[in-house]
This record gives sequence, C-alpha cells and structure tokens, in this order.
Amino acid sequence: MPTQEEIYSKVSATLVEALNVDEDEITPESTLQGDLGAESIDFLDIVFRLEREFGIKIPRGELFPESIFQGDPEFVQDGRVTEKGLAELKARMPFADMEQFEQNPEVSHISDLFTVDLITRYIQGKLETSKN
Amino acid sequence: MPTQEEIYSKVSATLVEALNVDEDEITPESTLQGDLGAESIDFLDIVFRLEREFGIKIPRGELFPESIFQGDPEFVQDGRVTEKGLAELKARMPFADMEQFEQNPEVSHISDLFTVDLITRYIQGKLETSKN
Amino acid sequence: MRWIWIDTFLEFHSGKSARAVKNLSLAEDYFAEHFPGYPVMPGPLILEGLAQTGGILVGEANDFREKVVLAKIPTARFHREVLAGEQMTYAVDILTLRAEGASVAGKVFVGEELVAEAEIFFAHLDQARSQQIFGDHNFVFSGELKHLLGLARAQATPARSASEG
Amino acid sequence: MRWIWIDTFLEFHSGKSARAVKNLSLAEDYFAEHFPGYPVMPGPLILEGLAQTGGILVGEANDFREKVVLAKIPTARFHREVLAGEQMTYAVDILTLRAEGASVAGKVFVGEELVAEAEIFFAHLDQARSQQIFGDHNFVFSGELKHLLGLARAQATPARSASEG
Repeated sequence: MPTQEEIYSKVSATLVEALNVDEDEITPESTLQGDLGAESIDFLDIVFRLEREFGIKIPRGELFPESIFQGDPEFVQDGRVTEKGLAELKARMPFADMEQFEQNPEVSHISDLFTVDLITRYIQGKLETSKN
Repeated sequence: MPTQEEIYSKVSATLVEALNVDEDEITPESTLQGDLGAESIDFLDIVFRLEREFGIKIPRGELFPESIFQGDPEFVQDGRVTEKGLAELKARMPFADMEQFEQNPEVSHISDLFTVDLITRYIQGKLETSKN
Repeated sequence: MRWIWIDTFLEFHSGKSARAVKNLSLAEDYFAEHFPGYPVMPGPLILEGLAQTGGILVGEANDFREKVVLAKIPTARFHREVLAGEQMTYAVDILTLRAEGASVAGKVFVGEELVAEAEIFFAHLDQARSQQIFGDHNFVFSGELKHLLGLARAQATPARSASEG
Repeated sequence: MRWIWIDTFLEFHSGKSARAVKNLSLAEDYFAEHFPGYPVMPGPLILEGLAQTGGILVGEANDFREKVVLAKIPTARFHREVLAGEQMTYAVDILTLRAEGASVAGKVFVGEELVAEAEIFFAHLDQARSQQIFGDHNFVFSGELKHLLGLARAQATPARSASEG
C-alpha cells in the first residue's frame, strides 16, 4: 500500500502527462478545470491513465460524476445547492472535501471540488478497499 | 537553490512530458535512449523543456554533445574509446559518471552515459554556476 | 481527393490490435505541393492514417454502434520523413477500451524501421460535447474504411484468420 | 487537392506570434467522405493548419534559411468538432526558437470559442536525421505559404504593421 505522498506524486505525474502542464503548476489544492485547464475530454484521459498507473478499475461516473443533479429542484434552487443536494453530493463523492463549498454552495463552484487532492483521496480509498 | 532531490523530481517530470513515459519507469539510473526510448528529436525537446523549467540557458551540444569523436583514431580504436578519448569525454562532460563506462569503454555504450542522474547533475552544476 | 489514408488491412484482431498498409504514391495530389521536388508525406496525414486504423479497431469492438471521434493526441513523434515510393505499415494496439471512449498506441514502420509513433485518444461522439443529434445513422463508419475491413475479412484464409472479431 | 490549410494571415509578429484564418468550405474535397452528411474537418488537418502557421513563423525568423520540419506534437486536444461553414482562427506563439529547432503553442478558435490546441515542435531539416542533400533550394518555403505571408505584408497599412519582421 503506497503512502499518501507516493499516491500524490503519481497522481501529479499523471496530470503532467494528461494535461501537458508543468509539475510546478500542480499543488494539492489545484483545481483541474480552473487551475490546470482540464477540458471534458481530459477527464476521461485522466481516468484511463489512473487505471493503468494504479492497476485499478474506476467505474464510469465514480470519480468524475457526469451530471449529479439533472436540474432537479430538490437539489438545486436559485443556482445554489440545497441541503438535500449537499447530502447527495457527499453520498456520491465521499472523497470530496466539501468544507469550503458548503459555505457558499453555488452550482457554478462545483467544479472547484475537483482538485488534485480529491483524486489522491479517491485513489487512496480505492486502494484500501481493494486490499481488504 | 533547489536541493538535488527537487532537481531530480523536476527533471523526472520533464521527462514524463517529453517522452510520454510513466513516472514509474524513471529511476536515477535510467538511460534516456535504452530505458526511456528517447530518439534524436527528443533530446532537443528535453533541452527546451529544461530551459523553461529551470530558467537556464543550455548551449548547443553542452548537455548532449552531438558528435564527440568524429571518427578520430586518436579517440577511438577498434570500436573502443582510447585513454585520450576518455580524457576528452571527461572534459566535455564533467557531469557524467564515467566509472562503469571506463571498465568497458565501447563506443556503442556511450549512449548509456546519458541517464536521468546525468541530467540532474548537469542542472545542479548549472544552477550553482549561475548563482555565483 | 479521397479521404482514406490506409490501403489495406494486414491483420485485424478484434478489440486488440490491427495492422494496415499505406502506400505512398506520387499520384497523390498533395505531393505536388509538399514539397516541390521533395515529396514527403505530411506528419498530420500520417496521424490521420493511424487514427483511421485505430478508429475502425475501436469502432468494430463496439459493433460500430458508437460514433468514434478523435479527441486527443497525447504525443506524436516523427522520427524521419517518409517519401513517395515508400510503403508504411501502421501497427495499432488498444490500450484502453471502455463505453465512454478508448485509447490506442500506434507505431508506423517502413520495413523494420520505426518512422513515427503516436498515442491517440478517441471519445464516443455522444460522450463528446457535440450538441448534434443524428439518430441511428453512423456516418463515421458508413464509408470506405468499413468496406476495407470487410475486404480483409473476406480475403482471410482460413475464414476469419485475419479477423478474430 | 491543394496542400495549403490556411487562407490568410491576420497578424504576423516576426519571431513571436502569428494569427491566420482558415475557412471551412463544403467545396473542399475531403468533406464528401469525412463524413457523408456530417462535414467535419479532420483533427489532423487542423494540426496541419497550425503547423503551417507555426512553420512559417519559425521559418521567417531565420529568413527562410532553414528547412523547417514537423518533428513532434507533444500534445494535441480537440475540444469540439468544427464543421463546414465555420471559420477558424489559428493563433500561434513561439515558445522556444533556436538554431537547432523551435517549439510553438497553438490555439484554434471559432469566434471566441477554443476548439483545439496543440504544442508543436519543429526541427531544422539539417538537424534532423534526413540523409538527403538538397543544396540551397528551400523547397519547404517555395510555395503558397510564403506567398501568403508576402500578401499579408503587402496589405499591411501602415507599411509593416501586420509584420514586425
């Protein structure tokens, strides 16, 4: 079982390959879209590379859910995620760090949840599960 | 002044970008051609990326000399590098680790001198010089 | 000009790999301009040939149900120029094949010599951001490419040896 | 078919950057096959347009003394398909320019929308492994491309404003 640091380092190298960014630009807090310029096609590329790199299976939508709320008014009201929506997000992405998002849960900020750290935590959980 | 470890880590990330190899495949001893599959065009790409990454100038032929011996019989005899040739190599590439090569100095093994470690040592020397 | 950059399949292993041939002929139009007196196949056209070989490999694996589009080329390297009169072999292996898309590794040889290589990443059109709606007609595989594959299968002796699909 | 994939230069800053236009016209042959009923510009052809914009930028910086060849595409990404009837703008910046070769970063827009991007790496032919000997004739820049650049310069008002070279 690799340490968190080792996982982070591999995730970081994977992003260098997939996004053609310099390693310098990558920090644990970097957001994939905003900071590292990932576009929709890149998310699939990242999933493929993580699978190869870590020898794991990442089911569709598990790491990067494609459309969580589908405009459902129970989950989103006036461009903000409701309490119920937040609970749904946490259930779907237990590996996400929601603390900051919860303080201002605008739908348009959801993409900021997808950080390098989020991938690292997801992989760590995945490796722990597969070990048991 | 970054530590040797920091330099190695950046060199490694640069090679991931330039050669599209996984970080896993890279060790300090990896040879660029034999182990990492670098082809002639890649050497120039690596030089460009190192310059950008470290903010240094790498004069042509300094890190990767293009043709050291030019078939000169003083330097090469029967496919082996002569004493004089070894001295020339050391003068041209003070950052190379020649120890293993000297034990069996076949010309065809010269490419094995070009390892990830060699680049790291070269950059380290370069950064020290520019600091003074 | 036709838009088909492979001439025939040498091998086709469904869901795994394929090898195709591309002959470079001075009768091809673009050689007149690229370059006058020095007929070199443009690198991007070599990539198109690899993408066609890989695209049909990926498409066939899904029985041509998905519209396969080129989404990304993580790296392409051209080791030397290829000239009219030479014959290239495209060798493509599937790296990852999933419902959402696929990636392949391609190598291009002239004889034994590696002249170019690229990794190519395909998305399925419905997964890409295209807003278009086309119904069931699969325009991507309606043409010459699919015909070539049929030809390879028909020629295979014993039956299906050139195609395990 | 002609092998010229840019139509006109909008800007040309010697040794630095260039912007060129490519109109996608249904009169272009390849649209008949790529794809029937869905005329999409093939991704590799978009790369060729970027490489032509970048190649002439790099070539001009050396006064066309060097033969510039496409050696490597470290990454290319296609964000959406581009269709006949659209107009693309190629925006290319030089990243590194040296005696041995050069690298450029290119972005492709339709209006304000980024539709593709690529990094492209050029070697100078004498630096590449080509064994050919051609003398002084620079076949790479003998054609339409150089003419287009001349046109851009001639049209520039006041003189040289479209070209700082």
